[in-house]
Amino acid sequence: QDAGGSAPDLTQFPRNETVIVHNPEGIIRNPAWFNLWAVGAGNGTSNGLHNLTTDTLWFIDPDAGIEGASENAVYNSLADDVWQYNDDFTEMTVKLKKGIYWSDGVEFTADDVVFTVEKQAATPGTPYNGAFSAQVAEVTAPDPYTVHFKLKNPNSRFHALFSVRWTAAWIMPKHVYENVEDILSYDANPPVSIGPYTLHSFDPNGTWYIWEKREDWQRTAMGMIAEPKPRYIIYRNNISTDNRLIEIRNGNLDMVHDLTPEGTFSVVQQDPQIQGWFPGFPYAHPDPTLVMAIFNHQNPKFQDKRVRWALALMLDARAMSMASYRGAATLSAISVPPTGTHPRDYHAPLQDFLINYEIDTGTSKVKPYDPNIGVQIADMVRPQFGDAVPSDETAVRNAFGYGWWKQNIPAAEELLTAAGFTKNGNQWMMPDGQPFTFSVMVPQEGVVNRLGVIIAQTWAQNGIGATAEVDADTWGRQRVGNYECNIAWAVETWGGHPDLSFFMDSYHSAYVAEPGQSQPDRNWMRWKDPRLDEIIEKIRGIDFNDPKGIEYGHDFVKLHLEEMPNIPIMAYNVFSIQSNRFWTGWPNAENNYANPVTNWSNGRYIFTQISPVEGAA
Amino acid sequence: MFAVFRDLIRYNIEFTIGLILVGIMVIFAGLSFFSPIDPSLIYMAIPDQPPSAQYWFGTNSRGQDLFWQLSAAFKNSLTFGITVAVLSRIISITVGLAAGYIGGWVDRVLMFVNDIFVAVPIFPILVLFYFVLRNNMDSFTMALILACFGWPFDARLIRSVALGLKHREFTRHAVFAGMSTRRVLMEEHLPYVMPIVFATFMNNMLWSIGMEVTLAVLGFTNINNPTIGTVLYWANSHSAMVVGVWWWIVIPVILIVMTFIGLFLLAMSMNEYIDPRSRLRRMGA
Amino acid sequence: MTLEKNPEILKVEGLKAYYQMNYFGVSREVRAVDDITVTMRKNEVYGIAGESSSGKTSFIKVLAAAIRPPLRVVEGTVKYSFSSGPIDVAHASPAEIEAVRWKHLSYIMQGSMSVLNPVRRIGRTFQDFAQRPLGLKGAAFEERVIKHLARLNLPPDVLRAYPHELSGGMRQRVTIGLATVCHPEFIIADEPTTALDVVVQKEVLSLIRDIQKEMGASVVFVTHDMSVHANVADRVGIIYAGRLVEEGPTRQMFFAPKHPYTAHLVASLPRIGDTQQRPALEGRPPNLADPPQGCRFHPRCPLAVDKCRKEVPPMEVVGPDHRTACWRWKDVEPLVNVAAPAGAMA
Amino acid sequence: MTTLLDVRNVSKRFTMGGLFGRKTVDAVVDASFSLSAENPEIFTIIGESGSGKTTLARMILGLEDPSEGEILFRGEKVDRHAGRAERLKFMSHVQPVFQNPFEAFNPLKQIERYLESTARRFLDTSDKAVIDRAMDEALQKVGLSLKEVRGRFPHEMSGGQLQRCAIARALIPNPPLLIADEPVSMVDASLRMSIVNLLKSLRDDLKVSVIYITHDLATAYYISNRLIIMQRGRIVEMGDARTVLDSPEHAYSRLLKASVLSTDDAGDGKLMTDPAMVELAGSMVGQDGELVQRPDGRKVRVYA
Amino acid sequence: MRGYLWFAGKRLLQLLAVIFFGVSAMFLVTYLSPIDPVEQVLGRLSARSNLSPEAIASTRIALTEMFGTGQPMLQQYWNFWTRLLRGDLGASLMAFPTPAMELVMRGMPWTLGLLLTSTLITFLIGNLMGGLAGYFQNNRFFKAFGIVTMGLQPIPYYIVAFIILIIFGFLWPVLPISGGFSMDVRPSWTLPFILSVLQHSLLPALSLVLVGLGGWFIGMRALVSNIVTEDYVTYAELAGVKRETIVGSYVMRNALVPQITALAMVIGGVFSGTIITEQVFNYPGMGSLLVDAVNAGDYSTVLAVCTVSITAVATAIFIVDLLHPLLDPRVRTE
Ligand SMILES: Nc1ncnc2c1ncn2[C@@H]1O[C@H](COP(=O)(O)OP(=O)(O)OP(=O)(O)O)[C@@H](O)[C@H]1O
Ligand SMILES: Nc1ncnc2c1ncn2[C@@H]1O[C@H](COP(=O)(O)OP(=O)(O)OP(=O)(O)O)[C@@H](O)[C@H]1O
Ligand SMILES: [Mg+2]
Ligand SMILES: [Mg+2]
Repeated sequence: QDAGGSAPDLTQFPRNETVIVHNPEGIIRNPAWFNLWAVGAGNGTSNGLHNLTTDTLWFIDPDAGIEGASENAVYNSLADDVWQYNDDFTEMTVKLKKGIYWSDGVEFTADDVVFTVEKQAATPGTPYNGAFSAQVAEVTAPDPYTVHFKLKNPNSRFHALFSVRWTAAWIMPKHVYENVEDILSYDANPPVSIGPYTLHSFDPNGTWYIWEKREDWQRTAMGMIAEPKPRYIIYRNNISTDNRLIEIRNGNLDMVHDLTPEGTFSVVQQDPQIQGWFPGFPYAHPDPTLVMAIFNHQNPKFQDKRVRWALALMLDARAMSMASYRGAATLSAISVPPTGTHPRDYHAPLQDFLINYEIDTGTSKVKPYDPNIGVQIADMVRPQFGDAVPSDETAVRNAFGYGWWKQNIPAAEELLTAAGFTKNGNQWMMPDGQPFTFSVMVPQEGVVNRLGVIIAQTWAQNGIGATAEVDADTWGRQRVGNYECNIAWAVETWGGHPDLSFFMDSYHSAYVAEPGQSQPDRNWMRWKDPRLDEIIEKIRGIDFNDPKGIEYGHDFVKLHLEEMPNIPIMAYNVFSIQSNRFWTGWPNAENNYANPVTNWSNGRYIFTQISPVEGAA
Repeated sequence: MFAVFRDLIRYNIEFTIGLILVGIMVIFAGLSFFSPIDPSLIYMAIPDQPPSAQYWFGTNSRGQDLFWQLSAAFKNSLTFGITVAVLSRIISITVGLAAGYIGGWVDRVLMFVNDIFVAVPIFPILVLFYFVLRNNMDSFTMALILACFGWPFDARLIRSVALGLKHREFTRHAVFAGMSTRRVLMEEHLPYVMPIVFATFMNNMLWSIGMEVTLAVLGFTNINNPTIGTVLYWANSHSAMVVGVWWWIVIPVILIVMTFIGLFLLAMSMNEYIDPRSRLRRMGA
Repeated sequence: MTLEKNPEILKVEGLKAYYQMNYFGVSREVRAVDDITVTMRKNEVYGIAGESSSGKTSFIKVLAAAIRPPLRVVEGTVKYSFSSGPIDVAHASPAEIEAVRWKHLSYIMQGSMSVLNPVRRIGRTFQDFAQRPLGLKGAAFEERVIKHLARLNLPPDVLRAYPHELSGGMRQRVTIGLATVCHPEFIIADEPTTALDVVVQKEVLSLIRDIQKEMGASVVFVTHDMSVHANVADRVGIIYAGRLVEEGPTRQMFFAPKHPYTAHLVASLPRIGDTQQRPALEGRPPNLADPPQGCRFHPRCPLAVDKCRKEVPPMEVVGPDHRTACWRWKDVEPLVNVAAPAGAMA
Repeated sequence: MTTLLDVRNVSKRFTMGGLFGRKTVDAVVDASFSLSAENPEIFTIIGESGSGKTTLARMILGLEDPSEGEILFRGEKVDRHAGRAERLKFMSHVQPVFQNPFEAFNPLKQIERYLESTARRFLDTSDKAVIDRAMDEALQKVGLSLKEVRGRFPHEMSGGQLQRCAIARALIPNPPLLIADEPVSMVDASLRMSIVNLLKSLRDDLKVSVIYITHDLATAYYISNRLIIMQRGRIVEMGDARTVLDSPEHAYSRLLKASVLSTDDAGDGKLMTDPAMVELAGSMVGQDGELVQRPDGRKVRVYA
Repeated sequence: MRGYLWFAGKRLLQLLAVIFFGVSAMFLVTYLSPIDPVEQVLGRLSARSNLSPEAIASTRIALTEMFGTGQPMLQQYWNFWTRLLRGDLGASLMAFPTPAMELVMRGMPWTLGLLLTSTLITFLIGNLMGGLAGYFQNNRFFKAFGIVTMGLQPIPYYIVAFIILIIFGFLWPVLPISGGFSMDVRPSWTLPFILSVLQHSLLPALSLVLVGLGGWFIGMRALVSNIVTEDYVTYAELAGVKRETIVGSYVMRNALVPQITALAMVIGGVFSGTIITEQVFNYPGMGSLLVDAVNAGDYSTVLAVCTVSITAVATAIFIVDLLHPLLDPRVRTE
């Protein structure tokens, strides 16, 4: 069909020069604000601003990274090399690239980095104020292309602050901000860019932004990797799901961040030019976040690990996969997401361990793991999707996961009985004689919501008084521990790199808050274990790239299995799709050079790899 | 009474159709009491089955038999809508008639309160209640809140009619016939506003059900409680229309349209019954 | 009087108009107009009198083609012969009736207090009613209306007033103005002066009379007030229980009635100075849903004989223009207190 | 002698109008009269259309507050805002017949409700048979019957029928004071006489005082004891009915009498009034003047 | 005139009181809301970057200080009114430190433009058809129209909007389906911009009109069915007054007063009414602002929207009350 007449009417922006990207942020409330260094200014970030105009020292891709330009998914961006620590991790030195210029022609130097750190350390309300003021003792620029950090305490992961997974500490243009009195009320319109694009125009209502390639794009870190192809990049946000579907088919979008599973299945079937991450089912891209059932360990109901295991064994992986993703889930039985390079580092090596893993229910010993769940799910969806469903075993594993616990109600009941629970009719009673009931908090929408509903239902069908409770503010509630069981994720990783400190460091018992108090990110279950602290401290003592990191990671996985503090279920799969109508060369499972999710800043490398379709526009 | 009913059916095809439509819907919603399956359970049937002999209304993508799902949803939503409409009708009729008839400071105070309720935006309040009550925010609580906000529009409308009635001679006549204020309002003035009451009853039901749908679509209700709103919420979050599971949306829409056309026809014919003069008008066809 | 020579403008034949209700469990038939035959002539004022609820308004509604359910014309014809052509309004199509309304046939409804749109200025109402039939616009129209209002003793200001700002008498005059401004050939008026005080009543009546004379129109008007008929009508028809019982030239009706009911009506009219009770009719008006057999007046008639109870008396011509429906019309005497001036019986 | 009703220097002014131009209407100006409790009488009010008769009646009924002056019924102020019990007591003593019968009944409701409610409330009974009997009796007095009225809606009745229903209703509580606002305007002469006679017998037999508002000078002459004549809000003449009507003194009163149509010259079409009289009466509108007592007991408004 | 001013003055006092109580009620509501704006900001911040627990804790302190959300309620209430009286509604908490009013004013023209026009169109068509249907009760066309609108009205708005989106955005893509104007025009008072705005508002407006008709229709029909039996209507009919005049100036004109009051209330209430429209058509406006603000715990913005909305509704009613004597000449301003 013809796109004539439907928005955007892009006479000025020929499609062979323009890429249109969907930004999942809602309406941008402060559209004319481009200062990224004021927290909560309500501005857009993944509207192209942080994707195209910012930069920092390193990028770590959630997927493999572009071959040749990255190593172990790590890109040196403004930095010329990887981080250099001293032996006790109290100092870090960085070499910077030369020949990089801000879009207003000023050269980027070590002074900008020093300014970034010092200014934010001194200004409460900037995003890295807490991080810098707590950690950095001194930052200096021995020469214009070297930065030297002295830290207050040893920290082997300090470079993470300057390593982009989604965002990181973006470097400020010193020559702009040093003249601003109060940087928190400075809107930076138009922004000075250190990326290959500058602002062309934007919607005063905050729903689209147009960026134009810099003349001197070569003088940017990204330009030094390869030329970004599109002359214009348009970011559009706040487009409802149905709207997105129509717009991508009408040719008014090239990249969609996310869709419903059903929407994706239908659009890829109807439009051969549209692709997902996997060439066939399940199409979705697995995010380096792991969706799980999180128990509140400060609630007496969940303090016995046998109860937690019992709850895990009651679940039916196939039902969860079907209900949440219609089968398009990538399962994980262990506390590491089955994404990026993790299957290589964790899932595959631990497969045998899992197959032989045995638990003692108190009555019997069972081997709960089922390595064939993926195949079963593939078989379940094959009637509907036919050839689109892979049949090759490796492909099935990559797409559907390495396996999960087999639903085992008798074992679960034995565990509960061992924990002192009794069954009264079809209702389990706690040792204190009260019925075992709790609410399962689920977010308002999306697959996680669907997942939570089926989980609660499965438990309820097995005599647990679990009810799904939908809440708009799950984030706030999990932070203050105001929930019993929560379907969310407490694990996030770099994705492309095996290091687990991204989430694990915050699991240290020193950070566990008192009930009712605010818990810092990720250890939402408030799990405390001296053995865990020990692993965390060991990881802190080694370098990011130290091979021992994987070993300690395995230790963590095993400890987690023993305790089952939360039930890992599946990767947070995102239905990112791209259209090959005007542009091709998008990343996918076979050519997994980048994460296709549009709001993560790493996605910027995609623009160097795509090319316009001949004669399409 | 029976004769009235018989004549309504005999002479008023609208009444008959309306009665049949509403009757069907009442029976349909009532069936949910005999539902063989718990409508909140998912994956109890094969998903995405189009309507068939086995599944009259098909199944949805959550593996629910839509017949029973919708039966429960209509029971809940209609009960909800009727609760809101009845409660807010009671308030708006009382306030409207009293303010119009009694006048003076009673009128001023009532209209002052009325204005506040009209002016205060309901959406943030509903969301707040939702945030505070969370699981305890059942549909009855929500109905109470909506009822509190559903009356002022209509109260004003009714008041403006009542103001005119106040000065009519028959009102004074009724007073001298010893009728109490309550009787004057309920028996003399109420019939006059009945057409408005019927009209606003439906509008109010639609408004409250629509409000429920909006809140559900935005996720500010308990989406596991089957209602028209949550049915649509789920259909939408499964892209039902796009994917071709049209029956998930089309059937509830047909049912709700049937319900309200039925109510509309009933209201129309009831107006005729209440106002003997308009009966005559239609006889002049 | 040479009324016979005037051509007929309205011929009502065997008119039966009933209220028929059968709805919501109630069924009822009220024979409000039961077999009336009458003719009216050009340039004539015809007064219709009768007891309350005898069917005057109902009859007039049929004449005015204001037949709405539950009123139905069951039988008979109501033929007008207007300058534009003949029309039977009891059976004509709405469009045909529309064509003669106001231009040829106008109607002053009972209860003229509420016939004016409360939110419309009188001037606009005039435009609504008269602009089309008159075919005038703008200033010419306004001039015509103002002139007409002046005839009715109404100042031009009235055009800018709302109905509620006018007194009852003024409103009544406005209604008359509305009905006459187009110079219709036939004017129907239902109790046009009932709500007015005697001073205004007289004024209004003389207006109607004057306008009628001036335009050469025919007027039918209803009132139960015999003294009004006495002074305005050329002929008077008496309706009793849905039937025309007597009609004749006004003078004859008053001084030589040929129906006991007419005699009664005339005699019971109170006058200033009365201190004694006048002879009032015994009994109550008949219920039209269930009228008496034979002559409907017989239960109350002093002259009633057996025949009256069984047979319906036919209309008999008893003099020039004078007809009556009474078996015993020859025995009817004017009742007491009616002083007939000399020569009236001639 | 105790007074039943005492109207003291009562005036009523209405304000009306839109956004800007507002008008005031003096509906009643400084009206005073009283009725005695011992000698029930028929007190007639005659006057122009719009001269304030209905307004005066309304104020007596406590439906409208006087702008000035006060009205006492049996020594107590008639107060629109009095408590319900007091108002009910008042209503059981004073009953109205409203002027426009088409307006006096709710068109959506059956007529008998009004009668029934009156009977129930003021006869203080809920016995169906008693109520029905009371209703039927009252209707019979005005030439109707319960059978005819039962189940009927106002639009199914003729004007006269409605008017009679209204009178019947007012009679049910046997009130000592009846305020009848043009109660017979829509009935024919014969029926009118019987209703007027009914009023008369109420006075004579049941000691009911009646305020009788009418345009009909003949019945006024026939039954009333005293009358007042009003012109544009003001009482212009007041006194014994026959004295006044036999020889009216005020110009308007004379015009009124002269305007009464007679049947004496039926068919002659004489409708002229002496223009000079009209002029003279008209010239007095709006003038203040003063009510002056005449030797024959009447009061007449004279102008300076 | 003096009486009228007196009435207007009293009414004005009532207006002010309504605004005061309404806004205070909303203040209480927002105060009671358990959502903490600081946590919302922190949530967004920590989701995107890898911040240590210490860093998050110190940011929390800084934000609480900046937002002033830690103060006792009466203090906040006092601050709120003193600021409001100076015309300042405070800084938005989700777009700190941008004034909340700026966010409101950005959405307002769109919301007002879309809703005022569609409400007026709906009002006109709905009342016209309702009036006609009430007058010509046996007319087939109006009966059918009534059933169609009554059939449309109960369809949840979301579905109607969605179907319009599919029809005009996909099956027959003739109209833009998202945004307030197209990307290659700049906001200005130029023809291309205005045309673009009109073009973009067509679908949202159409959806609003379609679902809004029924309410007015049925309301007007009910009012009219009372009026057609009045004598003045009958009389005008008997006089052969043109049907249009009877329907318009006799029947509907008399039914208009309550409908205009309702219109005032609806027009005043448009501010919160378009959440779904804005979502489906990606249209700028205040509805989604309110949802976002509530979700983000941005109480300044919630209060700013509420204050504007309350003031608008109360003022609209006030104006209609003042105009009442004009609309209905019989009204007396006692
Ligand atoms: N709409 C109606 N439905 C049923 N009966 C009616 C209706 N209108 C009038 N009637 C009855 O028809 C009879 C004649 O009524 P009509 O109004 O013609 O009397 P009328 O002679 O004009 O009396 P009046 O002088 O009191 O106005 C009465 O018995 C009345 O009750
Ligand atoms: N509620 C009111 N508001 C404003 N003016 C009124 C009101 N009621 C009466 N008036 C005016 O007061 C004056 C007296 O009216 P009232 O009804 O008392 O006259 P009336 O003597 O009963 O006349 P009629 O013989 O026509 O019944 C009239 O000019 C009338 O317009
Ligand atoms: Mg009549
Ligand atoms: Mg009067």
